[in-house]
Amino acid sequence: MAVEKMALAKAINESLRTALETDPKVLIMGEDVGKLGGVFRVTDGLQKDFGEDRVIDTPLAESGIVGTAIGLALRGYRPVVEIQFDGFVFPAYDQIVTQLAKMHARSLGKVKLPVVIRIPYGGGIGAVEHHSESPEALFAHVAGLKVISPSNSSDAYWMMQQAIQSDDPVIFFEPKRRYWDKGEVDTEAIPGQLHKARVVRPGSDLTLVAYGPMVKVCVEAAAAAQEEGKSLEVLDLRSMSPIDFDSVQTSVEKTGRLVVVHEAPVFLGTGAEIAARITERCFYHLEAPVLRVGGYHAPYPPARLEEEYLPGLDRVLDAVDRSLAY
Amino acid sequence: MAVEKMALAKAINESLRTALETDPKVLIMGEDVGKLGGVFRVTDGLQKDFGEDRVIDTPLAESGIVGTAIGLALRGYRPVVEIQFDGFVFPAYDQIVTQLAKMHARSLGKVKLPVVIRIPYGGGIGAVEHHSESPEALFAHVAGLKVISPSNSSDAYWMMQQAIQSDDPVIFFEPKRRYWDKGEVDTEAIPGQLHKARVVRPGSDLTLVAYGPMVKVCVEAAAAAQEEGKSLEVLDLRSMSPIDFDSVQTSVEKTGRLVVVHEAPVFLGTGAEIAARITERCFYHLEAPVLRVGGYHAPYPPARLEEEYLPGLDRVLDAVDRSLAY
Amino acid sequence: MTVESTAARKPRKRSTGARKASPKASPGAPQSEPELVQLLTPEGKRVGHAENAVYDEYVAGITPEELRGLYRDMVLTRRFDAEATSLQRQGELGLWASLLGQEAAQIGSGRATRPDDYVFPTYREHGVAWCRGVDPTNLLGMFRGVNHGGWDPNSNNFHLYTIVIGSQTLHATGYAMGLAKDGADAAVIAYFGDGASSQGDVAESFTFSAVYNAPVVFFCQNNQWAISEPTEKQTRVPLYQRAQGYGFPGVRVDGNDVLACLAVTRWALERARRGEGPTLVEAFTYRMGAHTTSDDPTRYRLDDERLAWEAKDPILRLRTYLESENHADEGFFAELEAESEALGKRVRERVRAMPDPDHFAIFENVYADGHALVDEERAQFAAYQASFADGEGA
Amino acid sequence: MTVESTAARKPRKRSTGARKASPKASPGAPQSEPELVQLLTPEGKRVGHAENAVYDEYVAGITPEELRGLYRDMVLTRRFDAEATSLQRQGELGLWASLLGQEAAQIGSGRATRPDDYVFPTYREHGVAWCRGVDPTNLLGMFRGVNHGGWDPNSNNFHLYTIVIGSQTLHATGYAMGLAKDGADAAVIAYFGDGASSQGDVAESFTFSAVYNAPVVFFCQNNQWAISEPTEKQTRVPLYQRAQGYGFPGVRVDGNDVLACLAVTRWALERARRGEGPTLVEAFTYRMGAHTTSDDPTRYRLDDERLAWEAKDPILRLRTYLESENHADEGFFAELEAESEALGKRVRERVRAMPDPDHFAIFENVYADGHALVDEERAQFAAYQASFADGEGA
Ligand SMILES: Cc1ncc(C[n+]2csc(CCOP(=O)(O)OP(=O)(O)O)c2C)c(N)n1
Ligand SMILES: Cc1ncc(C[n+]2csc(CCOP(=O)(O)OP(=O)(O)O)c2C)c(N)n1
Ligand SMILES: [Mg+2]
Ligand SMILES: [Mg+2]
Repeated sequence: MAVEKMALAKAINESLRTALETDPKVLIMGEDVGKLGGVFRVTDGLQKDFGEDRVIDTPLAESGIVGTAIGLALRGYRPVVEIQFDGFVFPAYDQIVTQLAKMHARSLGKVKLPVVIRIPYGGGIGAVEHHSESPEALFAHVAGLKVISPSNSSDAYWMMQQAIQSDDPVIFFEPKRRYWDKGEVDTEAIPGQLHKARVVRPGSDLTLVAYGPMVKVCVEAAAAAQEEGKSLEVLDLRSMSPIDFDSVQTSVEKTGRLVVVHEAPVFLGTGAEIAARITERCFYHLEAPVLRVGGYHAPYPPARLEEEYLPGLDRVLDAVDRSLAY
Repeated sequence: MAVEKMALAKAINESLRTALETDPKVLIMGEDVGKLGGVFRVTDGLQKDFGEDRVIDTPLAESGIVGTAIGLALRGYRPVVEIQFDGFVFPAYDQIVTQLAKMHARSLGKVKLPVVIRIPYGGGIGAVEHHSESPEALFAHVAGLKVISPSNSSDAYWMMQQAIQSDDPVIFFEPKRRYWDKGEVDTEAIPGQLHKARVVRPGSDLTLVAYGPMVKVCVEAAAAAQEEGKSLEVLDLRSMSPIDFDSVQTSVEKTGRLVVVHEAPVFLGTGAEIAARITERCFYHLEAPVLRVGGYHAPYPPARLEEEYLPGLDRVLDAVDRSLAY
Repeated sequence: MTVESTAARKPRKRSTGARKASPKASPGAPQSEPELVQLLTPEGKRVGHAENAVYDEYVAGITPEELRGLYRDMVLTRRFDAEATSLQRQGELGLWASLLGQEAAQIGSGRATRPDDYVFPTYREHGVAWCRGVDPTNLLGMFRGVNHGGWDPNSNNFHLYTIVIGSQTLHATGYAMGLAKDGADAAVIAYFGDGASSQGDVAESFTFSAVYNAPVVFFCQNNQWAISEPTEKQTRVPLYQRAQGYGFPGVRVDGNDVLACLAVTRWALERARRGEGPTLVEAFTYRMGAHTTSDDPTRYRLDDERLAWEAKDPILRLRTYLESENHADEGFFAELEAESEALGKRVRERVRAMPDPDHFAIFENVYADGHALVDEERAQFAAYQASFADGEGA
Repeated sequence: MTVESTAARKPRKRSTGARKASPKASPGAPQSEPELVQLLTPEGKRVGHAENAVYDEYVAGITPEELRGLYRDMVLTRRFDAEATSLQRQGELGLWASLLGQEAAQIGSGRATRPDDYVFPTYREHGVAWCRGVDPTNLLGMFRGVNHGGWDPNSNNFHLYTIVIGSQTLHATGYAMGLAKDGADAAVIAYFGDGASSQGDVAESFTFSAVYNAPVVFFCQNNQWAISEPTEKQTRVPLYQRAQGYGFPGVRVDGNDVLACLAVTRWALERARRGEGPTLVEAFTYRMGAHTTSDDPTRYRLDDERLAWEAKDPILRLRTYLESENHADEGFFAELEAESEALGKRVRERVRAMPDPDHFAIFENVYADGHALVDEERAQFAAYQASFADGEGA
């Protein structure tokens, strides 16, 4: 019974349930996480089973949610905080950046803040403004935070387990348009390292690096390229802070070409750092500059334009072609 | 009388004064900007001369300052907002990112928000926590904002003039440890383009790109390198959004080598974007990977460690040597 | 020197888990709530002028025609709203946030504004937009996903909808500070919800407006729910009391009584225009529908509650009054029904005809003065798009 | 149903420019201010027990020894503070934020806490730290620039200093929510200033603490200035009134009266421990020195004001009382003077002996569980450092 097929959202739900069961200090906090089970039902049923004392509907104030979660962590709790949508994390940004990220260092290690902040992110669901953004770079740039994102149900389950067990604050980005994608979860497996990238599909001509919602797109692109005789290796980065540069390097030393794909704007997105660092590490291996596919330097557009805005199969393959043309 | 030698802080003061004189819609807002003239005296004397109606001491609430500035801009005013120190901009981050940056696009161009946000930034002044940070990448990543920083008195004067005249929101980073550096200001000059980089010192062996407080360090490094027979070209970027990649490209096509220097953490700092993009543009010209010198992935350290943390002459020259060794 | 709050006296168990589980028996039962300004009872009877003299005078001279106008506004707003809900079900809109039940709060307050006043809405003020003369079909663009705001705020002094909860209250305050600087004879009204009252931005807008004595009315529609959370998750005392701690008056008005909403808002706007600064108006009402079309209220509240509030329906109430006073005849109601149908038809047609935006709109209006990176990316995008055309052409 | 604030009645000109220019004639003149809880007059006379019966009972049984203890605390705190100021002038510290004038507010409230209570300070609570048993020299590290917080918060239940204004009030509220969950017989006290009262975070902490009925006391030291801004730039009504709008009590206490501060804080902490939720205490006091050693108050306030407040000096006041009641003799004062000198000496010595941190401290404690990038950068840093050693060695 340890292996079950479940949607990504359900895998997080199960992971939270496991955490609530095994550690009485774990709390769930956020807007509408209780009776409603969150707008995506990720916390469905948890308040019913663990009570209002552990699954807490909060006032509508994100700074307050994160700020009180910090206080609860200081008291020995392990709060898992939900931000309802990516665009609504900004009222909490000050608490996250100036307090949550820095308090461990400020205290010379005396204080630990095991707080997980769950943020459904990314587009592709036809939503209104502020509901489709990918702000991960704004967190990864800040020391003191760990930033991760699962791309599938198994990772969703296990990375959440590991995030909750971590003594560091973790920003947990959930690929909202993959919430309903099903995958196998082995709840008795021995999980890998939290911040290690994974080769999703091996290949030899070019490396595609992605995370969260874009892993699926890249796997599809690799399949399409295969038909044209191009062998693409797809890496699921899983962690944006720290980034597993070693795994990317290993792949690029083999393929000589790298394309990084994310939904977030390209300009100063995580792809910029990957390009800069991998170019430094693999200067003599690269046969083409690292190319990036991502969002434009523009606000996330209205839903009827998001297909053009988001990196899809064609844009990824276009970059692959451009890279291979060098 | 148009040319005068003045400190960088004084140049901003004069520029604000000129703006207040020439445009009745210009307002100065912030904590302690009135009688005190700001903690760095940048607004010294302005309230006395233009009154409390135009130079406004605000409540201690950064979100409120930026949020009401947006409202005043909607009413036709041109507020110039002071954030007292870099680390205190975060309570206003939500208003800046979700409102100030996006309202023009949201209104399909109907609404313009000519708001300037002045932020003294960077370290080197021996201050306590939150008073020495360089968060420019967190703004440059966000579409809808323009992000600039002067390195000298003349630019301070003119870039402020241009920022206030711009119909876009501008984040104006002031290199606080250069406030007292003097330079000539010609208040009747014809200013160059706001977002254009400037060659501060021509050279042929390697390009150094910097902005704000690091320009001086790079010029000193270039002088030191000259003595060893190395000819470094120093570019003052001046604008972090947009970045004048054309000028950087021109220089790198000539020198074949690039080192980017900023105080902000290297990881996902503006240097990452410059490295990624210039590598793409100059793939066949680069004789070494773009190297970056900047802050570490750690909170800005206590004052007694900042000399180790901040990029100085030696660290710049070390990177130059590493680049030239390729 | 001690301010004891009445509600704070009774000790509660200090655990969050001990708080009373919702759904509440009847969260809006008037008997358990503080008094509110009411000029029309739920049964459609006019409350004696003396009881609320301060506010009553603001509607003392109201004519039957004006009353019919308010009724018409509410009916047409509700019809528009229902049409939008059904357009969402038909897939023409991605989402809709219905104002069902809040017509009186919105029409009463909206009609209290003058053309020169400026309105800062949330995302639910379709009735206020109507009063401001914004073409209702323009409201639908953002819910259809063709834009993020489809009207010119300055054409009707009606700002764009703001989705980030609470942030518009600061814009409103800043705008009001500007009005004061200009010596304008106008005021600002900022809408927000009971949930929004918890946001730091709303508190900061109270502080700024009080300190600068800005001519702004904070109009809180307490519809008793913030998605699934009842108001007791936001505050333990009535929201209108919040104002006192910031040094300006707070009033609770019956949000289902259009006359009272009109009167109280006129009073508050007048105060503002006279230079007496901000006011908080809490319109006590009820969200009769789901939070949005994406929401499923059966998960968190009992149907009983909605039923109890149907008896207080704002439209029914005014109709009873109009009829009992003979202020409107059969013809009026029949004509309005026809107008209503026509509105529905027009909305349907206009929405279906709404074109998708041009792809290049992604790059439009990011900056007013242009930006090199946007230009570069636009050109790359164009080349990329053209590469397909080439392919097809070949 | 209408809450009119007394202060809001008088219309003001609606322009920000029309506000009265500071320096104010006498911002803290008691006659123009609301009543405050006072148990010792500025002249050192005990106020009759009946006047403030509710609070008085919390210090009713206070012994002469305890009174001398409070006096000692204040004197030593002031001495420590003066020493730090002079160490800054000597270049031993980069900055100092003096508490001069606020000793009674801090010692009174600090001594009201029990060991199990938890304290969240700003950056100026040196007197509270003293009461909590934190070695005062540990406070100096961050001002010297050797660390950002030099003590273990859990050793004395005294959190680190927080510089981002207001943010600690939310940490305090969260901690208090945790206490409640644990059923602990303890409470939290959160310090903040008059300026901080404007921050959204402080408002959100009021909301959270009220909704969860958290056992927290908000202790606002209204020292009448936020750097150069007088309190009227933050609020137009007395700050203690803020609490009412959130549904919990607010009290103003004479912040220069150590007895009143002790009594009111004990009362508020007791309420919290009994499960009666949050309280706001506004200690009305005065910042007699500069904001910090970097500040120049002559630019924005008149010396007269400070002089007026010197007459209300908290230490003098208690001394007069002790002497008039014969609770302390010459010997006591002489001994204290010697202790004071010894403290000053110890502080000087300890600070001067404080070593600079190791360079590698930059990379320490960034993460609890480690981080690959930090490891990589640490290694690069080590190699870079070593390259100089090599050079020298060559
Ligand atoms: C800052 C922010 N957080 C969360 C949300 C998601 N959200 C949208 S509406 C809503 C509830 C708002 O409740 P209320 O203020 O009472 O207004 P109502 O919807 O009842 O009109 C929430 C939580 C948001 N839009 N903005
Ligand atoms: C968010 C933030 N903004 C600005 C500052 C700069 N600053 C430090 S102290 C201070 C004034 C604080 O006044 P108050 O709250 O009254 O406390 P006091 O210093 O009087 O004790 C300001 C503006 C800061 N530390 N944090
Ligand atoms: Mg609501
Ligand atoms: Mg103060």
